[in-house]
This record gives sequence, C-alpha cells and structure tokens, in this order.
Amino acid sequence: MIDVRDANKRFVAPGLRRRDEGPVVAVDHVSFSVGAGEILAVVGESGAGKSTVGRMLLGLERPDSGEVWVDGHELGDASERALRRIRRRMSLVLQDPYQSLHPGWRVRTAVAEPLAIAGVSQLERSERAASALEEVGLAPAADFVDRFPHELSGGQRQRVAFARALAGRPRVVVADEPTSMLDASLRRGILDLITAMRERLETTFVVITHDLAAARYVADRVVVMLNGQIVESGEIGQVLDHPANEYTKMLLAASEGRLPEEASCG
Amino acid sequence: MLRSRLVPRSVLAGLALAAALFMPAAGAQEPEQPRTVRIAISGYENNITPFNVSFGAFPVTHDLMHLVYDSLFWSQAKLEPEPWLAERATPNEDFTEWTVELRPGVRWHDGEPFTAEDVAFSFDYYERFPELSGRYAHHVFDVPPLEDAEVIDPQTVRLTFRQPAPQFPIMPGADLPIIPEHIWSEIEDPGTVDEELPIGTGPFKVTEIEPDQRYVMEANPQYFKGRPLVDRIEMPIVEDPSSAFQALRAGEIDQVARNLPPELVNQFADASGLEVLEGTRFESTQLYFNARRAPWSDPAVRKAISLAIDSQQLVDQVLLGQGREGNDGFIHPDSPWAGENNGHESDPQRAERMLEEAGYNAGSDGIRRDERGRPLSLEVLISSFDPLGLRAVEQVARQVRRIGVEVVPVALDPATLRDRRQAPEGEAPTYDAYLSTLETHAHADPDSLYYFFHSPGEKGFGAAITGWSNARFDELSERATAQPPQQRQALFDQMQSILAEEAPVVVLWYPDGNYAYRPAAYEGWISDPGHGIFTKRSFLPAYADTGAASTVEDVGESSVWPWVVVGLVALVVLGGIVAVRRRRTEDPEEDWGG
Amino acid sequence: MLRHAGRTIAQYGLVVAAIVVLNFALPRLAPGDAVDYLIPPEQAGTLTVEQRDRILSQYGLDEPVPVQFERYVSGLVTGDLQSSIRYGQPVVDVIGERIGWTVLLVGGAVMLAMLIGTLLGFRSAWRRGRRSDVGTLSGVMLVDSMPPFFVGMLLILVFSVALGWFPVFGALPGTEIAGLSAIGEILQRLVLPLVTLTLAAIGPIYLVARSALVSELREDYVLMARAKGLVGRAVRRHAQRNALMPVVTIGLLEVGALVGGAAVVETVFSYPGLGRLIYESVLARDYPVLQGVFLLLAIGVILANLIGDLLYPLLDPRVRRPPAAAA
Amino acid sequence: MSAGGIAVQLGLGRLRGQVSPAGRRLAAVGAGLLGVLFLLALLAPLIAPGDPSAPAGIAYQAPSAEYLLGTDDVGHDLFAMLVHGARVSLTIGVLSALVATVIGLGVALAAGWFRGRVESVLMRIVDLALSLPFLVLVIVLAAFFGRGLVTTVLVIAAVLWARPARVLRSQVIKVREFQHVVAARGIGASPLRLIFRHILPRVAPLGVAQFVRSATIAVLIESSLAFLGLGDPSRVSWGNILFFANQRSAFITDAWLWWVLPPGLALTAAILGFAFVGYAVEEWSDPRLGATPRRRARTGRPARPEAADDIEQAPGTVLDVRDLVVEYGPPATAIRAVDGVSFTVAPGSIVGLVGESGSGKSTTAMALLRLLPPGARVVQGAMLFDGRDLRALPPSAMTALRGRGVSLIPQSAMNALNPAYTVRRQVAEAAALLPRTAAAADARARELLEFVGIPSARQDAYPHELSGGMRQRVVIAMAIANEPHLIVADEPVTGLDVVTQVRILRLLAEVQERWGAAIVLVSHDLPLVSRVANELVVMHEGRIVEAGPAAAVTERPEHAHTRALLAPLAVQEGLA
Repeated sequence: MIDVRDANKRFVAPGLRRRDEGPVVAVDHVSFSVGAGEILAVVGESGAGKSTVGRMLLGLERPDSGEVWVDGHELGDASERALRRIRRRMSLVLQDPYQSLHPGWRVRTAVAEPLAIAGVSQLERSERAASALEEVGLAPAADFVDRFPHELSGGQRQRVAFARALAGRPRVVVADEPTSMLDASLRRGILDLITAMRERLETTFVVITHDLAAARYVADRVVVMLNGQIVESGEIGQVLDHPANEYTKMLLAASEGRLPEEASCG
Repeated sequence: MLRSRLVPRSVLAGLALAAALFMPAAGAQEPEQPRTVRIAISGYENNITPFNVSFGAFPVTHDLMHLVYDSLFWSQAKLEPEPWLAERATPNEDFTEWTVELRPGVRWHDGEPFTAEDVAFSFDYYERFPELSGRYAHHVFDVPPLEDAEVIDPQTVRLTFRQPAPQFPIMPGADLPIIPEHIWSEIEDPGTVDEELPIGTGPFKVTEIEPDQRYVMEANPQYFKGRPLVDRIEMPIVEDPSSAFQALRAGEIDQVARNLPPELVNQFADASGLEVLEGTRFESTQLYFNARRAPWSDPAVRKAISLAIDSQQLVDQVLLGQGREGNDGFIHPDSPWAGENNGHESDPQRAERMLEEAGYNAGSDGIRRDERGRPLSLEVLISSFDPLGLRAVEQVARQVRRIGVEVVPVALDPATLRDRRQAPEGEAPTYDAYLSTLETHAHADPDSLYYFFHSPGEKGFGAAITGWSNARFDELSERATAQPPQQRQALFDQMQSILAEEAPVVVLWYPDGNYAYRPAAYEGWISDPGHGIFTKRSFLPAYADTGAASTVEDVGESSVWPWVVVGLVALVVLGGIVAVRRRRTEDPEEDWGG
Repeated sequence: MLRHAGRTIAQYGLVVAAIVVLNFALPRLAPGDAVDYLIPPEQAGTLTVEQRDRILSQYGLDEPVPVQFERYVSGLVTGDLQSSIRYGQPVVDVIGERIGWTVLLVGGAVMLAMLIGTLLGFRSAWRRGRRSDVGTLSGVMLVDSMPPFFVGMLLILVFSVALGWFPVFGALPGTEIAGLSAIGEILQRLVLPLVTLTLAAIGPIYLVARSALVSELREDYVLMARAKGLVGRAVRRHAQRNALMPVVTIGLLEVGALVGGAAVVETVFSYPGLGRLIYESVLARDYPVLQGVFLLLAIGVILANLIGDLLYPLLDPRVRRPPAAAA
Repeated sequence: MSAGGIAVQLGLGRLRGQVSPAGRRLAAVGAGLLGVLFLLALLAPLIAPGDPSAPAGIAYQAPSAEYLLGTDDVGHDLFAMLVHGARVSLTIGVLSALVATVIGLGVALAAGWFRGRVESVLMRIVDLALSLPFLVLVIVLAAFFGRGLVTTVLVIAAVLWARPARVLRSQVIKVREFQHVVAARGIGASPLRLIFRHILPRVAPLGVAQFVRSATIAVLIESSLAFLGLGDPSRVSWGNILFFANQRSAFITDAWLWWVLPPGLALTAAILGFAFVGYAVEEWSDPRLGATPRRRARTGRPARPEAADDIEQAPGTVLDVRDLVVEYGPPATAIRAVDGVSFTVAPGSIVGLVGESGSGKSTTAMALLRLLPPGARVVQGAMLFDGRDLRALPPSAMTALRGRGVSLIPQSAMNALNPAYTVRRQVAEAAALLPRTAAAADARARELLEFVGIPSARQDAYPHELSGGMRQRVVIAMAIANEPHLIVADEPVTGLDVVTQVRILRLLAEVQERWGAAIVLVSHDLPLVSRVANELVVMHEGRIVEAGPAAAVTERPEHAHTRALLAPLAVQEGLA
C-alpha cells in the first residue's frame, strides 16, 4: 500500500535566521513500506523527522529525492491536481484535538467535509456523517452533530477527528501523535478505535508517536527514527523485546523510568 | 531602560523648560531700532527679478518687484501716468516713436549710475527672452512690438515701435521694470536664481532671501524720491490666508499683502490695534465661455445665461456686499476706460424668451435642449483653491437653473485646469466655460479690450481666451489702439456695447479693496488704485499719509472664546495631573486576588 | 550569509528601481505640466505652440519621454538631480534648504511620539483594565482621532492668538538674531507644529506599545520573574525589553508616513518642510523636485529598514544569535 | 455595525479571544458614536429636509433656534450641512475601507497561498505602496477620473490597501498551517475550498479589525484631502465644510465655534467611534490582547482575608493546606476549580499532585504562590507555610517569600525564560534577591547552573540556543537559587521527550536530596511521578480522590480514577 524509497527532505530554516547554517535535514534516506490493512508505528523523539514522513505520505511535502508510492501512485512528481485525487482516498489525524477541528464549524460539517469534497449529495452526507460518528463511539450521533468543537471534551474531539478521517472510507490514514495531547485515561479508547477500524474497514494506518507503549498497543510493525534516519524497524514485538539499536534501547529504558547511566546530558 | 515612573516628572521638567524658553520677550520694540514693518506675502517669488518672480502665480508679485525696481512711469490707472524714472516722454506724430528723457542722478543699488543705456538694454533684453519674462515681456514683443531702442544721450532714449503706440507711458512704460545693463548683460539665462541679482533703482534693496520663508528688504537711503519712511521690511511668506490674518491679529505682522476677505472687513475695522484702509482694486471675477464650442458659440445662449445671472446677489451673498456688480462691458467701473452704461443686466424673463426664440426647449427634466437634443449643460472649470469662485459657481448654478440651463462645477487644481483649457494644435479646446480672476492689467490698460477680445491676429489674443470673434469689434479696436487713450472713449463705448450684447464673458463682480494694517508699526499707508496699499508710494515721504500721528495702543484683539477653551484645556490638564498623582500612590503590582 | 545579503540588496535594488521609474512616471501622468503652472492665467491661453515648446525646452521637457527618462537616470547616477522648474535652483539645493526643517519637525515628532507613546503604552499595559489605563487609552485614541489640521488650528487659536505664547507661522526668527536667542526662537516656532505632529503620531505607537507589552506580560517568563521573587520594575523590565521590537518597527514605519503626512501640518503653520514642498511641487508639476524628494523618501524608507535590521539584533538575541540548526 | 454583530453573522464567536471589560466599554462607546452618526446620516433627509447646499439664510449667522449651528459664508444651514456631511464622510470611510480591505485580503491570500516568487513580488509591491506619497497618487487619479465619490474611494483605497495586505498575509501564512487546514488538505480539499471554507473565516476577524482601522484612516484622509483643496468642493462633507471654514476665515472670527468645532468634532467622533470599535475587534481577533485583566477593577478590591490564627500548622510539615477552595469567574456563576483540598507536605519530601487536565492540580499549585491566573481567587481555606497562612500574607510579605521561601518551576518551562537575556544573567537575577554583591550573585549563578548540568561553556547562551531539557534545567536552577523550603513544580516535564523527562525528574530528586527542599510535583503522568514522589495526592474534578504514600497508591489504587491514571496500556500489554 505504501512504499517509501530512499526519500530525502531538507528544510531551509525560515525567518530571521542566518542562511549560512545550512539546511536542516528533516528526512535522510528513509525507506520503508506498509502493507494493506497494516498498522505501522513511526517512533522517535520530537525533531526526529516523523511528522515530515507523515506529511510526505500525503504529498503535503515533496521529497527532494527518492520516491513515495501510495496505493500505486508516485507522489513526488504528481501534479497538485493528481495529488488531490490521491488524497481523497487518504486521510490525516493530527495531534491537537483543540486545533484539528475548525472552531466555527459544527461537528456535522466537519465530519462531512471529506464527503463534500468527494461530491456526495447533501442528504447522503449527513447520513454517512452520522454513521461515522457512531462508528467512533459518539452515539447517538444526533447528540453530537449540532455541537461546536468547544462544546466537546478533548477525547470527544479526537473521536470527531477520527470520524472525519474515516467518513470518506480512506484506504490510508496517517495519524500524527493522535494521543499525545490526551489524558492517560482517554488514550486507550483512541488506540482501540484505530485497531477496530482496521478490523472493520481494512484501512491502512500509519501512527506517528513518541510513546512506545502506544506503539506496542496498536501497531503491527514499527519504524524507529533518530535525526531523520531510520535506526531500526521490524515487527513491533521483535523490535521492542529485542532492540538492536542503542537509541531504541534508550527509548525503551526511559519509558520504563530507567536511564542507562552512561547517557549524556539531554 | 525606560521607566514609566519618570513620565510625569520629565514632562513637568520639559514644560518648565519650555515655559522659561518661550515666554514672550517684553518690549521687543526698542526705540533705537530701525523702523521695521512686517508684511506677510502669499508666496515665494524666487529672487525677485522680473524673470523669476513666480510668473504671476501670486497677486503680490507686481508690487513686490516694484519695491526693488522702477519703471519709466507709475500708473494709477489714470489717463496721465506719473513720470518716474522718466521725466517726460514725447511721441512723434503717429505715436511710433517715443523720446524718453530720464531723471538725472539716479543710481542703482550697487552705486552704479542709471543711464539711458540701461533703458535701451532693458527693452532689448526683454525682447530677447519673451517666454521667460512672464507678464512683462509680452508688452514689449507683442503689444506694441518694439522695433528699436536707441540711446540719444545718457539721459535720453528713443524707442521705435512697429505700430503706433499711443499708450506707451502706461503700457509698457508704467509696467516694465528697468534692469541694470551692467548686471544683466553678463547673464545668458535670465532664469538664473542668484541672490546678488536683484539690483534695481527702487526704494528698497533685497538683503535676505529665505526660500519659502521670507524676504528682508532695507531702505535705499539715496532713493531719488526721498529716503523711504521705513528702514526695513520683513516679508514672511504665509501661504494660508487664514494664518496670515491670524498673525496680523496676533500682532506678529503689521500688514498682509492681500485683500482683506469680505468676512473680516467689519471685524478688523472694529478691532483695536488694527485699521482698515479702503482702496480700489482693479480686479474682476468672470465666467469665460468657450465660444468655439456649441451651443456656447451661440450668442443668444451666452447672453441668456448672462441675463440669468444676478450679479448683485452674488456680491451680496458671496462677497458680503464688499464689491460691485459686474459690468457687461467688462471694464472695471472705476477704470478711466469704463463705458457710460456700466452695470449688469439681469433679466431672467428676457433670457427665457431668448432661448425660446432660439429654439432651445426644455426637456422633461426642465433642462433645455439644442436642436440636436443635447442638454444645455454648462461645465464650468474652476480652481479648487478659489473659495469665492467656488461659492460663486454654486450660486450661478442655482440662478441659471431657473432658465433651464444646468451648470456643473468642475473643481481642478490650477495646472490641471489650464491643461483642460488647452487643445492640441489645430483643434478646438473641449471645455465649456471656466471661471477666473483678472488683475489690474486687464482693467487699467487702455489696450486691454484689444488684447482680450480682438480676433486672433498679430496682436489679439481673443480666440485664445474665449474663441470669440466679431468683425465689428475688431475694426473698432484696431482704430482705438492707433489713438491716444484720451481720444478713444467713444470707440470704447461701442466696443463695450458689443461685449455686453454678445457676452463672451460674464463679469460676476469687482471686489472692493480693503487692507488691514497695524498702525502702531507704520501708519503712512496710502491706497494706490490697482495696487492696494502694499505699494512703494506708501513708503515714500512725498506720498505717504503722514497726517495725524495719533498714538494707537497696540493691544492684540481677542475674543472671549479662546479663553474659554484655554480654561477647559487647563482644567483637563490639571484634572489629569491630579488623577495621575492620585493613581501613583497606589501600588499597581499587588492585589489580594491570589 | 553572503547569499542572504546579496538577495536583500537585490530586493532593495529592485524596490529602488521601481521607485525611480514611478517617480518619473507618476508626476508626468498627472494632466498639465510646469508651463501650465508657470504662465500667468491671462497669458496662458495666448502662448503659441512655438513659445510653449521653447519654454518646455528650457527645462528639457520637450524631449521624447524615453530621452527624458534616460537623462533623469543618468543624472541620478552622476548625482545630478537637475534643476527645479519653480525655484530655478538645483533640486539638491531646494531639498537641502528644507530637509533640515523636516528633520527637526518630523524627526522630533517621531522621537517624541516614540518616547511618550512607548512610556504611556507601557504604563497602560502594566495597568491594563484599570481606570488609568482605560483613561489613557481613550484619551490617546481621542487625540489620535482629531484631524491634525483641526488640532493645529485649535492650537494656534489658543496658544498663538489667545495666549500669544507661540508664533502663528514660519520656522525662522522674524528678525535677524543670532546665537542662543535665535535657537530659542527657532524652538519656539517649532513647538506648535511639533506638538501637532507628535499628537498625530502618538496613537499608533501607543497602541502598539501597549498591545506588545500586554502580550509579553502574558508570557510565562513574566510569571517566572514574579515567581522567582522579582517585583515591580524588575518584572516590567523583563517584558518591556521584548515589547520594544514592534514599537521600533512601527516607529520606523511612521517616519515615512509622517514626512508626507506633515504636508497638512506644514501648510497650517507655514512651515518650510518637505511635506509642503511635495504638495506645492505637485501643484506646480515641478517634476525634478518631485523626483528628488521621492527618491529621498524612498532612500529614507530603505534606511529605516536598515536601521531596523541593525536595531533588531540589539533588541532580540534570537536575531543576533540564531540557534544552531540541529539544536 | 458592531464587532459583535459581525461575529454573530460569521459564526466566529468561538474563534477568537475574549474582549476585556475595558474593550467592551470602549466598543460600546464607539458603537454608540457610530450609531448616532450613522443614524444622522440615514435620517438626514428627515432631520434636515431639502438640499443642504441651498442657501437658507443670511451668511455668518450665529446659532439660533432657526439655524441650530448658524450659517456659513453663503448662508447654508450648517446643521443641515453637518447632518448631510455625515453621509459623505461615512460612506467614503466605509467604502474605501471595504475596497482597501478586499484588495489587501486578495493580495494577502495570493501571497500567503502561493508563497515563493509570487509572495516576494507581491510583498515588494506592498513595500512600494507603503512608501509612496499618496498626494501625487491622489492628484493623478483625481485628474484621470474626476473628483467624484468613486474616485475618492479608489484613491483612498489605493493608499490604504498595503497595510491590511501586510498584516493579513502573515495571518494567512499562520492559518495555512493550522491543523484543521492541514487536515483538510490531507483529504484532498481543493484550493478554493481551503481558501473560502477554511482560511478566509479564520482570517476574517483580523480582516474586520483591519477594515475598521482602515475606515478610521479613510475618514481622516478624506477630510485632509478636502481641507487641502484636493477634494470635491461641491460635495457636502465635513472636510469640505472645514475647507470653506478655513478659507473664509472662520478661525479669525467667532464663527469657528459653530462652523469649525462641530464638523471637527463630528470627524473626531466618527474616527474615534471606528477606533474604539476597532480596538475591541482587535482584542477579539487576537487572543493575546483580550481576556480579563490581570486584576479586577479597583472597586472590586477584596478586604484582606483574616489570618487563620485559630489554625495551627500540623507539626512536622513545611506546608499544610486546609480545605482550599478556588473559584473562577464572577461570583454569581463561579466555577469551583479546587473544591476543599487539604494535604500536607513534610520537609524535604516530594509530594506528587496528580490528575488529568481540569482536575484542579495546577490551580492548587499556583494558589500556593498566589500567582493565580486572572479571574481566579481563593475563596476559602488556609495554606500554612512555616507557621504563616500564605493566603493572608500582605502582598509585600508574599513577594518577599517568593523565590526565597517558596519557588516555582512553572508549566511549559520552555517559555519561562526571557529570550532577551542570557541564562546566567537570569539565574543571577534570582540569586541577587538575597543581599549579595553582583559578583557573588554571579558566582552563585555559575555554581547553580553547574549543579543542574549546564556546563560553563553554555551558561552565556540565550534561551533559544538551548534545548528544551537544558532550559528546564535553567529554570530549576532559578528555583533553587535561594534555597527555598518548598518548590512548586507545575508539570515540569510535560512537552519534553521521554528520555529528557526521566533525566529532569532525576534532577529534581537530586535537588531534594542536596538542598533538602520539599517539592510539590504537579503532573498528569502518575506512573512517571510515582518514580520520584514520596507521597501522592490524586485529584479529580477539584477534589482529592486518593492520597497516601507513593508505593501504596500505585500498588493498591483504591479509586477507579487512580487506576485509570496508572498506565492503562501497560496494564494490558505488560510493558514496564
């Protein structure tokens, strides 16, 4: 479903900064692939290039070199128009539930947006939006469709974001840190939602997270990134139980509250 | 770093300093000081040479320059101009030759003697640079064309004209400033601005030029008409008339070289410390039709509009009565050349009849149409800087609307306005009419009717100004110019009758002259018809009003209202200070909220 | 760094080039030309085409536009700004005579407005929501809402006519005096126009200073400053320093706006500054002067930008020492 | 047209910050002024029937019953002129501002959407437009199009559009990266949809602010142009009345009272009305500016709370919180954020205050330092610290205590450092609170920074040059500068990556060991906190649901909520 081959992306630091620092390398020779219906976790600290990979999968960033294949299309050289067509079979869930919904829109409008983009009729739209809401656990949908985002709790908002992501029945969903802003008690519900959706719709998920526990909870396979490079990847159990890379070990240790004593100052 | 606590303290300190610095100095006028008069003028005139004065952009130009330069004669729009640099001028039989005897013993400001060479040189020089010299040169090269200026002896010069020039002493004799040969013979570009240049024979020498700010002149003690009564004239440039009269009222200046606006006449006349002198202004404001353009080319339409205009009402309404109604014969009623039947005929009924007869019938909107169905809609161009003119057009529009003619005022800045009046060569200009104001020259010069209304030709400008032409008028005016002014009156009367009947222009009014000054500074002012009181004769012992030297207490006139405002401002400021002080005692930092 | 500087210079260069072209074109697009202004009205209609052309040729205005443009540009390169039509003097001299007054008036107004506006704005921000803040806020906005010409005339009415404290017009002493008293009188004549212009300029600066400090005061470092035991001025100092940057930006923006905007005030007070020169030169279609003044203004705007570029690093270390890219 | 009205129409009320009471009051005054003026303009034909430029009476009449504001130089009724002038001035103001804002918005959208070359070119044009003297433009345009209403509007818009363009562009760039916009792009929304459905509505509040601000300037420019004689003198506008007033010497006669003051004040009122409304709209469009003021209005100053004399601090505690109640919002509709919280802190111990967002844990922490956010207040309870009730301390004593007795490690430590000063200076500033020489304070700063793990080579760095973890270390150094007995650490590791989180917690434990300070450690991450805390206090919805020794709480959580907080994922999968 997804095949990334040797993708590279550099950013030039924006704004007032001096230009002689050289571009920031965001993604450095990254290759991986995801099968249909698979859940891949991309793990790493902030600044490791995870989010850039996610944006690349949607064609929101184009790689400087290398290829990004999604569902049989190469995104790197695709035209904007072609990209838009491809994106209609994909979806994106972002980290901040407070920002990822348009604050001026009712839930109904937000969830139906992908359907509107796909040209679904008004009547069908609201039906499908309602069923999408119930799929993500916001039932009965009638209680939610007329609310504004600020009238929902954080967890509910993130569910709405998922409902929107899934309403158009996408083949691929990229979820960028979907749980990191949520309280611990809500995290599991969202992760359960992802696995349930995969079961029901055979959607392919790419879950970007810094939380190894969350990765282990949902993912089939994992990619560990550091400074734009993939340092380790494989079956989730394999990687987390027998980490080969020092960095992966350190991440694991930290998530258990331990620190290798030799670790340098952060 | 900035500390907001310092605000009030530093402000107070600044105020104290300012107060110490700016307290008006008491007793500014000390007895030993030279007698100084401060006169606000309206614009910068470069270095006050005849070639550089602001090209007539400001009305004071002429008077300012005649303080520095003299002409052969001095005209007060009288039939017989007063000899000035000339002692007498004698024409030959057909007025083509004038022998001018000059006053002896005159010296230039730099000490060089004034001779016939200078006079001959001046005439030659003006002719060399006809374009640059603004209003002066065209009298030399155009009316009447000078053929030769010949020096007979150091006190005598003979001027030969291509045509009879019976009015020579008035024009250009009384108009053309005589310039020194020893200065100007060196100068190839008369437009040069050099502060050393303004050397004349006049009663005042230029001593300081601050562009756009002021001129200072000092008396020429050797002046041939006697040492001026004022030692020094300071002329700050105050373009805004309101500011200028404010300054006069506040006592910062002693005279404003402008006509006192009608609305101020009574107030300034009543004000203590100020006096108002009346004087004849040869000035008129008129509506020019573009007589090349239909339907304004139809005399019936023009005359009808003229008849619809109630000139007296305009004078009452806009000039507040400080003026006289227009004269259909154009010339100022006080001019020696004015016709017998002065005045403006206002008769809307007759106007309507004329338009009916000529076939202009009203449409459904009440506006008359010509035979091709075009409405009689007169677009009047007007300078947006002429408030009286703007008001006049507003009223004219109302008056003329009654006979079914629409007037649309179009306010433009002066350069745009003049541009609109022009047309590419060989084409007729496309404007309908414009409003403008003419100064002395138009009313005091016996040839003016010729210049303004003769068909285009060797000397006439008529077509260029109005596009109007009339064979009978041409013939009359040609005959007139060949005669001495004294003998032209009968012809003038006929010419003015034609103008009245054909109405190429409609004179709206002739404003009265009123001039305000501070007698405490100088009270010798006299009114020179056509010049106002800012004229060199006001400063000369032979002419100035040296009569009753009543001491006038110099008290700035003031009304009670500004004081009310002062009081209010003071209250607000005091209140603010109190409030600030009160607040300062409170600690903004902490609260019990936590 | 070099590439960045190169690009900046290239961009400024483009702006200057555009300004040069506009300076040339804009005045010429207006109807009428200098001759229309120069020649007295009664004579204007009487000029023959030849006479008109001769006058135009005096000022090089009869040449085809491309030739005029080329002469203008080559003049710029050699530093020759040509001569004023109205004043007959080299444009450099005409501007030179006024620039001092403009610097005094506009410069003084900007500085005063910056100072007072910043102090008041900071004070308001510190006491925001309280009565003194609301009072200052509405007071400043009230003053800012009065048209400058209206303020100027009222000031004249009160301080010149009624009180007689200050002269009504002009920049120079009425009589020839020298030394300290001349300076005193120059300052005295400066006061009213300066106050008017300062009042006109305070508003935006005050508002920016206030809102900048208000939002800085919401920053966590201010809370931290208080939490670590700092009081009053020490806390304010933390925030004020960071709030200065937008104030400087708006202040520099104001300079350009004020030079042109001063025309009204300079007219009311008959002050011989550049604003009035622009206004009158526009009316007189004095192209060389307009070109010169606009070029000067453009350079001024660019200089203000450069000053800003120099000042920002002093105010904000983030500009001075950008973080290492990979930090 | 009030800001609120627009907000309702666009359904934007929830997009933006609040308007402060002061802003609301100004907006009300402004809307009132504009309302009156617009009403005058609207009803002009009724109030002053007939053509205002028809001469009504004698010139230069003082106000009378017949002519409320007297007459002008040719006998126009000045009151009628004033009323009708409102139409022109307001129409021109609103129309020009509208045109300018629309142009500016268009340019901003184009620049912000396409970026790159298009943006460079457009922004250069904006720079150019900002530096163009408008006087020439006015004359050129007026000459081309005449001086009609349309021309004036176009001319003013031509001068005004650049500023909105510049301001709105940066907003467009910001909004473009908002998550819902990115998400919409991610599902293939078309540019039109993105611009009109997503970006435009969120730029709109700022657009409205820019529109109102442009209207102020437009009214001012129109009057200035008219005053300079560059307007259309046949149009009855306030600027035009003033033009004639000035030209016809109104300032020299007493006529200025009724001829100059009313139109001048009307202009001022119109501009002020726009400015006041604009101020409120700006607050509303920019969340940083609005919201409630830091402190209540003067009148609402509460009396000093009674010192809790009758309550003795529990022995062996450094902090004893009793029945603490904190409320937000106006008393009538107050929300209890902290509802009767009591706990104690033993000297030198770490107490973990744990709960999810909204549980009241941070409010409790900030109440301890009396640094509650605006609108919040302690309404009940006592906070006994070293034998004194913190709640009842006079402000000066509380200030003296901060940084010395109690110090804070605030939430989002990333932003707790002033970007303008080096970190050493900021630590030294804290150290200088005790009477120390500058050199001693500096030496102390070096020592502290060294202790928290900032080597001397990095001590002169500015905050932005340090990583998040290092910045948090600097904040800790500041907190311990004067050896306080109690450190309140409010979510000190949130937002840091996992490795750094552990390191910072370890540092806090070292701080407690080395300096013996008690620490109240506020966090939402119970497993993480339980690794360093001696005691745990679990909060939920403003109340304490469970408290006790850390080991006891984590091993035998009694309350369901505590169990939810304890790593729900790990329980199932057995990680950790």
